[in-house]
Amino acid sequence: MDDLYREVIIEHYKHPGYRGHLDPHDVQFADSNPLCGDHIEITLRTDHQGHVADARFDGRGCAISQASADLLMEAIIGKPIEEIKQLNRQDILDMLGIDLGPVRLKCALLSLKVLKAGVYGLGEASDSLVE
Amino acid sequence: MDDLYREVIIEHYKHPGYRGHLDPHDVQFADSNPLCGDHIEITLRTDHQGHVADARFDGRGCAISQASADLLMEAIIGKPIEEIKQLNRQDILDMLGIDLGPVRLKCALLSLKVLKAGVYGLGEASDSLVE
Amino acid sequence: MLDVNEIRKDFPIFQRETKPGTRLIYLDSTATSQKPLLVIEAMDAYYRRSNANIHRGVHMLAEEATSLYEEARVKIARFINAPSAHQVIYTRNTTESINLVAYSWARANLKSGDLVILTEMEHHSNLVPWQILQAERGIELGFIPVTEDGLLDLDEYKTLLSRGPKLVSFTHMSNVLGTINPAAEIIRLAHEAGAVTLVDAAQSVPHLKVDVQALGTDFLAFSAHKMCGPTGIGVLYGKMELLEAMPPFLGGGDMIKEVKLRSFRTNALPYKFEAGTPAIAEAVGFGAAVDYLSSLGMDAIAAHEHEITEYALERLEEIPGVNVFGPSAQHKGGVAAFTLDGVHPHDVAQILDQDGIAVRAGHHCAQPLHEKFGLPATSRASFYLYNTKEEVDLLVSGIYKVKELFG
Amino acid sequence: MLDVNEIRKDFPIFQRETKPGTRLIYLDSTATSQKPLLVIEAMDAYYRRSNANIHRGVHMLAEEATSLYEEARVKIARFINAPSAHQVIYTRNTTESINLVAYSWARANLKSGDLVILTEMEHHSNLVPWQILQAERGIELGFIPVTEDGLLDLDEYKTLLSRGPKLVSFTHMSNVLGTINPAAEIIRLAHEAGAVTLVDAAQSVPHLKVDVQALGTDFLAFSAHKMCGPTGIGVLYGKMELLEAMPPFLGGGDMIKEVKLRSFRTNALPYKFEAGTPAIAEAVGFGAAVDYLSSLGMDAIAAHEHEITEYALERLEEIPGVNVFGPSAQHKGGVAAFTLDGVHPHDVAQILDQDGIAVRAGHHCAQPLHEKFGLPATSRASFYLYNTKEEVDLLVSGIYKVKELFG
Ligand SMILES: Cc1ncc(COP(=O)(O)O)c(C=O)c1O
Ligand SMILES: Cc1ncc(COP(=O)(O)O)c(C=O)c1O
Repeated sequence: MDDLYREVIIEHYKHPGYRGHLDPHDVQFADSNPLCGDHIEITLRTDHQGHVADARFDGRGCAISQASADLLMEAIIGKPIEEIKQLNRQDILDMLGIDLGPVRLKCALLSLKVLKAGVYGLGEASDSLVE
Repeated sequence: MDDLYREVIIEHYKHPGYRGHLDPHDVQFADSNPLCGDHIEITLRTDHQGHVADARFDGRGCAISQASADLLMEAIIGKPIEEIKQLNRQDILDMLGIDLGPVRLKCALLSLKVLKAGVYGLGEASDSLVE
Repeated sequence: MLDVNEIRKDFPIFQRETKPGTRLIYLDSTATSQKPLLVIEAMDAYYRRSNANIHRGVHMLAEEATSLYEEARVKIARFINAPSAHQVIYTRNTTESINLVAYSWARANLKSGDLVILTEMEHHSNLVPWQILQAERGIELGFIPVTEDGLLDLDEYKTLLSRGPKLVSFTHMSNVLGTINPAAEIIRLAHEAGAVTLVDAAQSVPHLKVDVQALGTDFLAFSAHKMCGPTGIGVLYGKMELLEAMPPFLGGGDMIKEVKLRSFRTNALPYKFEAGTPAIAEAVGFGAAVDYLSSLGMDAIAAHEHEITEYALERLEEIPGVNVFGPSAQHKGGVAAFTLDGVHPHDVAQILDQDGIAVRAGHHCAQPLHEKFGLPATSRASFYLYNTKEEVDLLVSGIYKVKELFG
Repeated sequence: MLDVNEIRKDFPIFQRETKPGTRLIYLDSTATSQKPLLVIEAMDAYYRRSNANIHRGVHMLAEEATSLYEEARVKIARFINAPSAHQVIYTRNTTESINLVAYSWARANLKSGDLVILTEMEHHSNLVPWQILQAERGIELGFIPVTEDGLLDLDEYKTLLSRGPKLVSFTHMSNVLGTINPAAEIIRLAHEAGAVTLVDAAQSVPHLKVDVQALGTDFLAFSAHKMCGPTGIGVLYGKMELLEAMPPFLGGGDMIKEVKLRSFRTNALPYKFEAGTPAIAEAVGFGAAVDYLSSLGMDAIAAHEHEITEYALERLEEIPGVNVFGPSAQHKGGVAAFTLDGVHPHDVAQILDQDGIAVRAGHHCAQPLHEKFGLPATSRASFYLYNTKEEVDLLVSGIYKVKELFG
């Protein structure tokens, strides 16, 4: 029907492949966007080579935030942690295949912010992680 | 040359007839307009019928403030005090024969404000006296 | 009745298409209203012909600018039936007006333990200034609860009043529930209890006939941008004796009568509270906005909005999965905040936007109220003098499209 | 060099006649500047096409408005070479910017007995906020004296610095004397003494290339309306670590990250200090003004003003009975405050006005400075990018007319 809600987004929102919580895990982090109540938790397991062995997200929020979390999990499994640290805003937009205004961008980037705060082992997730 | 500085104003400014200070006096009051530094003092003597027997102003300031003070003194001599209490902004504008914007109006009305505060025996001169 | 088709022609923005062939359906006036041409042109003409700094200026432009600035104040004073234009203080917006009371009146009058009564439906602008004071001074905050159907619980209010509050500060109309609170009664009860009152009229002055003398309130705050006027200007109205007794807030040019190196004397009202070069062009625009609203009549505007709102509530409630918050149309201004089951309000708003329908999604600066209802966010459609039933129909079809997409 | 004849065409007000056959000679830009068409049109277009409330809005207009508002901030940050746009806080004007520092930074950092250094040539906006704090907190005020020729006495400044001040707050350029103070040196010395610095740049940012990083100042304040921009908006620039440590000032929407009934968390910079709906159209206009000035080049503007000022001082000083205040053209921006023996400054201004020549008369919000020179008031002609030598000539003939009338 329209550009922003491409089928892929609705699909990943309605039928996420990576929703869940890994226990045990090597990395865990959660944050929310108080403005719209989006909330994302991410758990990861790494292998002995420093690659992501498995990853899951959990949370609630809008289609953009949840679909981008699901797409992000899909993308990082098998990748080296060092590579994940390099991911940026454009990578997320490429996965979603859309352009977003400033407000929705926050929704789209929440999962990346949570992921990076987790792999860097930070105490707090900051917007500067995804700039 | 131009409307606002009618000859009468320049004349009364340059050659005031009622500049001075009466001693003894029955009424004395002074006030200034801090915005432009205009300052007016008025002294009056009344006769036993409650008329103004004599009046003088002293002070410094712009032509409008000084000329209107001089014109005002001229106008009140011989008048009953009760009549002076009725004088208002329009009376001053009529004496000056001009129309004034809000800033210069303050200059023109300073002497009336001082006069009324004096004859009412007030502690402070308020703008509401000349509204 | 309003001739809405004629009114729409007064607003240039309605000629806009959001994309080729899609016209703008603006349902976000509670956030900010659109501006009629005469308001835009009043400011334009000010800058093209009369622009100068005001007061103290002797030249022609300065006098013109001063007159325009002060005439607007007189218009606004009449619009709310203030006894005198000296009681109309220009601020940036409702928020600054409330902060002015919090910084000047409240810091001079409230001490640790003093009770300030607010409500659970307040906008952040009428919460945070008091929370700052709570942290700084130790004042106490009490909240009139909101009932399930979105009304203030006046019994609880009376209980709070028995604790001897110093201030009751409340919204005249909720920007989320749309609830029009019984302001006159709240004020009367507050005064009986010896409290001062502040009305957040950000949503009422634009939509209803508000008469400060009939209300009897001590303070009242509103913003131009929500009532067809420009951004950057608002008003604090106050009772003369309160305003006169209050210490100054911002210090600087214009608010003084006299300045020495180490001391100053304050100017008369309203200038005492207007430090520095004010929003002059904006005051001119505000005056034009008030003229515009007055020419149409606030009662006619309110009646039109009521009709649209009734219709909208009816149509929205027919949609399966839609829940509208707040009271029935009878107690409500032109606001419909709603949720759609299974779809996040942001997604609703964004999908509607693709058909040119502008609604807002989020907590609308009333987070505690949303929390009370267990929601992080709602979508909100709001109506003003230029909205039509046809636009409500388009909103409804838009929501059906959203349902289909997420079906 | 500027092509002033072309520039004048950018300003619609110069087509105005003050009365039939008399064109406007505007020599009052120090009070407020005139506005080029592109600034007026940027705001006009904003209201006609993009008007919406910003942030948190999902619909197209809200996103357009947000982008326009934030792009303007980036332009302004570049204009003063701020490291980041987050350090550019929108306020109403210079006055509010200074008050923001006084309410937030100073109340969190100054206690009784702490010394704040100002100068004798300050505008009331940089005096009264500190006098309020003096009365409230018992801070002490010290003043850098002004010498007979209108310069700051830097030896006395060093003596004051030895008393360990907490803040040095001073005007970059005097709006009466025109003196351009050696800001970088004043700041360097203040920092050596451990003080924080605030530059009142109301008169410098419009007229000179100002680089906050080269200056090294902690805070800097200016107003749009004096630099071809609209009324109702100004800026406070601050160093990141100071702004971040400061408590909020006004409370309300937008300045928060999260609000509960009894507590809130503040938002990131710059929003922490921008409570409520801001001056959105005005920000757009401010951005356009900065584009306009940048396109001409601040160095070219300063050079043009210098030339006019030199010429004006020369011509004015030839007139018997005229005394111009302040330093020689070398240390001076485009301001000529003067007296004419035997004629009150108000009369001078008013008679000039009758020939369409707009100058200001009064104490120009610098009463202590006037008192120091033993004057209640001066007349002031000031020059900006659109003024010409021919206008100076008309001013001079106007003053001769005044002399004749009062002769
Ligand atoms: C040196 C100086 N500081 C501060 C101000 C105050 O500016 P505003 O009135 O825009 O707040 C002015 C303007 O007159 C000024 O010239
Ligand atoms: C009820 C209410 N109060 C206060 C405000 C704040 O108004 P402003 O942002 O103009 O200060 C609003 C606007 O959103 C509102 O709806």
